[in-house]
Amino acid sequence: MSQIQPISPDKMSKRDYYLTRLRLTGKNFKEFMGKMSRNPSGMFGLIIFLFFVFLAIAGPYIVPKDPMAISLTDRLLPPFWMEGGSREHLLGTDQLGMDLFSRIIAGTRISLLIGVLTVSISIVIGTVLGLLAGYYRGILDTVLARFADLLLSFPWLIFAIFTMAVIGPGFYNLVFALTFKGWVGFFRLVRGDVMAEKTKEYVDAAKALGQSDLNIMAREIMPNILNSIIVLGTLRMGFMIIMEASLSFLGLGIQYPEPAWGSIVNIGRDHMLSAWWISTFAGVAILVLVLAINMLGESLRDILDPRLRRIE
Amino acid sequence: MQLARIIERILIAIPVIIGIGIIIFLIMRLTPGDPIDIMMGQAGHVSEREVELLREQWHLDESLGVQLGYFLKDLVQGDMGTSFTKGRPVWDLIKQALPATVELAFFGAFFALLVAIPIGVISAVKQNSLIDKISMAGAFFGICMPIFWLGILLIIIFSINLGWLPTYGRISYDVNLQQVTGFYVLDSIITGNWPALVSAIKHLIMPSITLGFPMAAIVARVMRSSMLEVLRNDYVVMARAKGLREYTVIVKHAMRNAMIPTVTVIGLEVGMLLGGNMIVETVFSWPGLGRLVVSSIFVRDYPLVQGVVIIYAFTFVAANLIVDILYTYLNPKISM
Amino acid sequence: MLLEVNNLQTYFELSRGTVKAVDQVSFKLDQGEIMGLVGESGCGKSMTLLSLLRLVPTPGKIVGGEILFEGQDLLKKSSREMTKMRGKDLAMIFQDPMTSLNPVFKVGEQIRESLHIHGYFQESYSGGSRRLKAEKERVIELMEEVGIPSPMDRYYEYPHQFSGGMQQRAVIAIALSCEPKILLADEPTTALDVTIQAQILSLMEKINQSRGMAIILVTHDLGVAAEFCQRICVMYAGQIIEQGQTDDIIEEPLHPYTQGLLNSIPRLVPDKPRLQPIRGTVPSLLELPEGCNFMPRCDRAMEECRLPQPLLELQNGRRVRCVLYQAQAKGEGE
Amino acid sequence: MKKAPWLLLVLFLVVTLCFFPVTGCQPTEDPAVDDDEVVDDPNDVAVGEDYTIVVGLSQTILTLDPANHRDRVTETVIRNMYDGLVTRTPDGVIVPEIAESWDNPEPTIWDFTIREGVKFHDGSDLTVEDVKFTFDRIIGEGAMEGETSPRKGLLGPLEAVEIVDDRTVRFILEEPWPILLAMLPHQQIVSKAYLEEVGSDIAVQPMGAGPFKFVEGTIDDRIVLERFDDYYGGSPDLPPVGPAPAARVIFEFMPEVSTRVAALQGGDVHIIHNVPPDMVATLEADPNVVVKTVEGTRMHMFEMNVEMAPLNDVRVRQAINYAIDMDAIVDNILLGYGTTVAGPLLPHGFALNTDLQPYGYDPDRAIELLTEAGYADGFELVIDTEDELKDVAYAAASMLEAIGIQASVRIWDWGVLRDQLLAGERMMVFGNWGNSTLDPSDLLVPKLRSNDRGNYSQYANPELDALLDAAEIAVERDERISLYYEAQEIIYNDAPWVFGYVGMEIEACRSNVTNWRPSTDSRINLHRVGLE
Repeated sequence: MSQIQPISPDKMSKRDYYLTRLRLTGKNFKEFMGKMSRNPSGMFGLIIFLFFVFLAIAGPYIVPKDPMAISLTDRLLPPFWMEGGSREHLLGTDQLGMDLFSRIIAGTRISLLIGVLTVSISIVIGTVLGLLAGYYRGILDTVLARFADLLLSFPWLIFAIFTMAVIGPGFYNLVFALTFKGWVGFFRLVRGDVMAEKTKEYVDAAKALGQSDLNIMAREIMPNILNSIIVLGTLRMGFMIIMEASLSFLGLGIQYPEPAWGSIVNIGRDHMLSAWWISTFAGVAILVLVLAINMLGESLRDILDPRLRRIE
Repeated sequence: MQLARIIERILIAIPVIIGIGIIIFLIMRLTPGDPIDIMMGQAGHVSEREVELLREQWHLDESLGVQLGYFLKDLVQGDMGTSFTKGRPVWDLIKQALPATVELAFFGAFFALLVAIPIGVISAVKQNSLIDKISMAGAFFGICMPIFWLGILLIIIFSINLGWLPTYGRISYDVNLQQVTGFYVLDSIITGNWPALVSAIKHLIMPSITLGFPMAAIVARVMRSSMLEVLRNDYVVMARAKGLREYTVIVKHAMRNAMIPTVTVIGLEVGMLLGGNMIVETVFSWPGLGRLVVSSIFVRDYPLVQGVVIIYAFTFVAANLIVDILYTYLNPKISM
Repeated sequence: MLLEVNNLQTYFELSRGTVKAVDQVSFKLDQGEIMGLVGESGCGKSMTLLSLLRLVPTPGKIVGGEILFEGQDLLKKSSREMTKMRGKDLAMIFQDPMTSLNPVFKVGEQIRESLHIHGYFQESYSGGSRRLKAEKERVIELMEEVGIPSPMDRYYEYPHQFSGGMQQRAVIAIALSCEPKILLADEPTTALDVTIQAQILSLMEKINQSRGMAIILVTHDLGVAAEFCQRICVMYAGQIIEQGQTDDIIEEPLHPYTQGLLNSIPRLVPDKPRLQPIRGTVPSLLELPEGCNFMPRCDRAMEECRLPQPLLELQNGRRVRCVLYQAQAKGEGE
Repeated sequence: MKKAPWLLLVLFLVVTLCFFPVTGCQPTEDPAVDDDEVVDDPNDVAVGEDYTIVVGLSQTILTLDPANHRDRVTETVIRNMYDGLVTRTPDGVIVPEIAESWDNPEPTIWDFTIREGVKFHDGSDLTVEDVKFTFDRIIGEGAMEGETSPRKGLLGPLEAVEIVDDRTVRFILEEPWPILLAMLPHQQIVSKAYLEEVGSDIAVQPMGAGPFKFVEGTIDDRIVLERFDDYYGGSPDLPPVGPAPAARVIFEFMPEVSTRVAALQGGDVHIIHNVPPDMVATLEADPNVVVKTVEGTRMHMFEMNVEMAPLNDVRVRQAINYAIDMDAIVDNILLGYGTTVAGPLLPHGFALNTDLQPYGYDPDRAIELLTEAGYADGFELVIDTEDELKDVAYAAASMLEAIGIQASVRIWDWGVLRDQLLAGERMMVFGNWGNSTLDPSDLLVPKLRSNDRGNYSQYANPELDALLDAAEIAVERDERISLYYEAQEIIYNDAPWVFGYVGMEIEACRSNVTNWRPSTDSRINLHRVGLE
C-alpha cells in the first residue's frame, strides 16, 4: 500500500470541493478566452455563430415579413438592387410570393435547432453508452461496438436518405434519422478515452478510496474527456446542418413552406433560369453558418484538444 | 501473410453486409403505404384478384420474419427481386445504371485526388506561403460547402450563363458512341471515337467536380498535415543529405510516407462520395444508381431501393477492403 | 586544408526576434582528421553541421561567412552543384538511427539509392539490369564492411526489422557508399546502448583509418569526444568558445564553461573532487546577454564581460572566447 | 489558414454575384396565350432528310413493353414505335390507324377491319392474329408472361377478341361500353411471333409497327429510334401519310425543369413538354424557340371528405368553394394557362352542362355559410397534395385562412396518400384526374360513384350512382348527354369537390421544328414532325 494518499474530493467538504472546481474552471475559462482572443479565425467564427444564434432567437421579432405569408401578386420578385425589385423584399420573393429575406432569417432557427438538438442528443447517448462500454467492457461493449461498426459501414448520407424516405419527412423524424447514426462518433471517442483514462493512476486512487463507479465516471473521467466531446460536438454540428440541408433539398427533410434553407434551395432549382436568387441566398446562408461553426470548432480543437487534430 | 490478411478482411466483411441488409429490410418494411397501390398508379383499373396475385408474388401477405427469410435467401442467391414500378429484375436495372455511377464516382475521386494530393504536398512544402493559405482556405470551403448548392451554382454559371458545359446526361446523342463496356470515356477510347470522348468528358466535368470537391478538401488537408509531420522526420533530412534532388525527396521519400494516413482517410471518404453521388446524380440528371434510388424512394419501390442501397453499402465495404490492402502495401510495418 | 569555415552565421528570423543558432563559427579540418564539436543540446552544434550541407531548415538562413571545401566556397555554389556534392563529398549521419531510415523502403534499396543517384557504375554498365546488379553487389560489400551480418538477406528487410545498432550501421553504410571526404556525425551514438555505442565508435574509427576520411563528430559527451577526437571545439549558445587539441583541453581547460563541463562529468577515478555542476540553465537563444553569452552563469564574471567577446588566438592552435585570456592572446582574435 | 477563409468567401460571393444578373432580369411580360395560329402545311415536310429530332421528357420511363405500365410519358415513347387500332388527332378526335374501319352491330360487339400492308419492323406482316394476341395478352389473367397486365383496367368490360376472317377481328364486351373507341388509342399492337420468341425481353428490345424502330437506349438514360422505311403510313386522317420525315428520334429524360428549358434554348433538344407557366416568358423571348399550348385533359380539383365533420355539411363545402379564388390561382400561378371549371367536367369535354355557373370568389358569402353551419370561428383543415401541385394547395390554404379556416398543407408521396384517401382518413386532397377520352364516364364513375376506385371524397349518392350506371350502358348519345347533365347538377349542388381548373399543356420546340403541336392527351407523336 502506498503511504501517500492523494487528496480526493471525498476528503474535502462538498463545498470546498466545488469551490476548487469552480476556481479551476474560472481560471481555465480566463485562459481559454485569452487563447481564443489570440485566434482571429476562431473569434470570427464565434462572432458569426453568435450572430446566427441571435437571429435564431430574435428571428420572429425582427423579420420584416411573415416568412410563410403567400402573396400571389408578388411572385418571383428579384432582389431590391435589380430592376423590378423593391425594398419591400430585400432579397426578392419565391414562386408563392414569400419574402426570401424573412425566410432565410427564419430558417436560421431550424438549421441551428437541428444542429444543436442532433448533436446534444448524440452526445448524451454516445457519452453514456461510451462510458458504460469503455468502463465495464464485457458483452455490452462487444454488442455496442459491433453495432457501431455496422452503422459506420453505412455511408452517412445514404443512411439518412434511406431512413428519412422510410419514416417520412418532418422535424422530429429528421432529428431521429440524424441521431440514429450520430451517436456513434461520440460513443467511439468516449469509449476510447475511457479505456485510456481507466488505466491512469488517479482512477486507481479513486477506486482504492472506495468511490463508486458512477462517481469515478462522472467526477474523475468525464472532466478529462469533456474537451474532446466539446470539440467533436462543435465540428459535428456543422456537418449535421449540411446533412439537414441536403435532406431538405431532396425533399426528405423539412418540408416546404417551412423556411428551411435546404428546401429553399430545392424550390429555387425549378426557377434557376428565371429566379436565380432563391437558391443562391439560401445556399450562401448555409455556407456562412457552417463556415463559422467549423472555424470555431477548429479553433476550439487547437486550443482545447490538439490531439484531436488527426480527426478530420 | 498478406493473402491470409486479405481473406480475413473479406470474411469480416460478409456479416457486415448481411447486417446492413437486415437493417435495410427492417427500416423499409416499417413504412406506411401499400406498394401495390403505388405500382398501379392513381388511375388504375385494378381488380382485387390482380392485387392478390401480386401480393402473393412478393410475399407481402406473410409476416415480417418470413419476408426477411425470403429476402436473405434471395440476397445470398444474388436475387434482389423485381422492381415494383418497372416490372424488371432489380439486378438488371442496377446493372444498367451501374456503369454511369461507377464512371462518375471514379472521375469524382480521380479529380479529388488529382487536385488534393498535389495541393496537400505543395501546401506542406511551402507552409504558410500564399499558395498554402489559399489552398487551405479553399479546402475549408470544401468542407463547409453543401454540394447540392455547389452543383446548382456551377450549372447557373457554366451552363446557363456561359453555355460552356452541358447540364444533363452523360454524352450527347450525335456522337454515335458504340457501347462496349458502358463506361463512355473508355468506350470512346476503345472505339477511337474522339468526338464521343470530348463529349463524355464535357459531360463529366461539372458532376465530377461537384462530387469530388468535399473529398478533395478533406484529402488535401490530411495530406498537408501528414506531409508536415513527415517532413519533420530525420529520414527526410537524411534523404537530402544523401544528395537527392528536392523533388525526389518530396515525391519519393516524403509522399510515400504521408500517403499512409491519407489512404485511411480516403477510404472513409468513399462513404461521402457515395452519399454525394445520390445528390449529384439528382442535380445533374445523371442516369445512374443515385438517381434511380432517389426516384424509387418517392414511389416506395421496395426491392429497387433495397437493392441499390445494398449495392452502395457493399461498395463502401469493398472500397474499405481495398484501402486496407493498399494500406498494407504502403506500410511495411503492417504486412508482417 | 580540407575544410575551412570562417565566421559562419546561421540565423532564424522568428516573429519574436532573431535566433543566432550559429554565430561566428570558425574552424578548420584537415584530411583524415577527427574533430569533435561539443556542447549542451541546443547550443547550435547540429545546426552547424546542417549549415555545412546547406540544409538549414526554414525559417533558418545562412546569413554570413564562408565554407571553403577544398578551397571552394560552398555558399557560392548553385543549389544543383550543392545537391551533387551532398552524399558524395560530405555525408552525414544522424542522432537517432530509428528515424533516419525511411520506414517504407527496404534498407538495401536505401543504400543503393545513394550509389545510384551519384552515378556509380553509370559508365561501366549502361544497361539497367546489369547496373542494378553491380550496385547491389556493392551495397552488400558495404553492409559487410559496416558489420551487418548476413547482408544478402538483410538487404531486403525494412528498417523496423533492424535493431538500433544495426540501423545505425546501415546509416553509416549509406554515408560511406560514395566515399565522401568528410563524414558529419551528429551524435551518432546518443540514442544507443552503451555497448553498442562503443561498437559504432570503433567502426567509425576503423573507417577513418582505413579510408582516411575526415570526421566531424558532434556530441554532448566530452568523454566520448576526448577518447575519439584529435581536436575539440566547445560550443556554447551558438558560438565556439574554446578550440584546441583534445589533450590540451582535457588537461587544461581555459574557458570557465569548459571547466564546468569537465567538472560535471562523473569520474570513476576516486581522487577527483566531487561533481561541480554549472549553476543555472542554458539560456534561451532569444534572450542572450549583450556581451559574453556565458556571463550569467559564470563564477568569474566581471564588468568587462558585458562587452562582446572575440575568439582569442592562443599558442598551439588554441582559441578561447574569454576575457580572462586577453593578456595571453597573440593578437586581437582573427 | 487564419484569415484566409473569410476573405475568400467574400471574393467567392463577389465573383458569383457578378455572373448572375446576366439572366437575372427577364422582364415579366404579359403572358399572352400562344394560340398557335400558324398551321404548318403538312405536305411541306421533306421525307428522307437525315435529321434527328430530340425530345426532352420530364421523367424517366418505366418500361418499353406496351402492356406493362400505367404511365403517360412511357406511353408517349412507346407510341412512336407501335401503332394502335385507332389513334387520336392532337385535338382529341378518334381516327383509324391500323384498323381501316369499324362497325358496332350490337352495343356489346365491335368489328374492326385491319388495314392491308401493315408491316412490323422485322418485315413481317401485321395480321389479325397479332391483334387478337395483343388484346389477349392485356385482358387475360397472367397472360403477360405469367403476370397480369396493369393495362387490363383500361379495357373495361372487354371480354374476348375473336378472329372473324383474315381482315376482321371482333371485340366482345360484357356490357355496353360507349367509350371503347376512345380508350383504344392507349393500346398498341405487338407481334405475336416476336413476343413468343423474346418474351419479357420486349421490355428492352421493343418491336412494333409504328413509324420508328428501336435502335438503342435504356429507360433511365435515353431512347434512340430510327425511321422505319417500310412504314405503312399511319392514319390517312393525319396527313402526310408515309414514312416519317425524321431519320432519327431521341428521347432524353430531363426531370429538371431548368435543364429542359436550358437544353431547348441551347439547341440540344428540339421539343420539350411540361413547361411551367413561369418559364413561358423566358422562352418566348428567345427567337429560336416557339411555345405551343393546347387545352389539357387533366381535371384539377380539391376533393373533400364528405364523411368527415365539418366537411359533411354541404354549406361548409360550398363555403370553401366560395372562399378559394380559383381565377386568381389560374391567373397568378398558372399565369393564365388554364381554364377554371364550374362543375366536375372538362370545359371542352363531352356532355358539359353549360347551365352551371362557377361558384366564384365570394368570401362574404363563404363566411355567411360557415356561420350558418355553426363554424363562424373556423376549424382546422389539412389539405393533402403531392409535391408538383403544392403551389396551388398553399395558395388555396392561405385563402381559406382569410375566412378563418386554419388550413395547412401536407405533401405526400402519392402511394402513401392513396391508401388513406380511399379509407376516408384524410379531410381534403388536391389532385388531378386524367380524362383524355373527354368522356364523363372516365371521370365521374371512378371519382364519384359510391366506393369506386378513385372516390377520395367518399361521396355516396344512390341517385347519382343510378344516373352514372345508366349512362355507362346507354347507347344513344342524347340520352347520355341528358343523364350526365343531371349528374353534373347534383354534383355541383352537393359540392363534394372544390371545382378547380384544367391546365393547358404547355410545350415548346425550336422554331425550325415543323408540323408539330401538342396533343390534348399530352402524347408527343413524332411521325409527321420534321425540321427546316
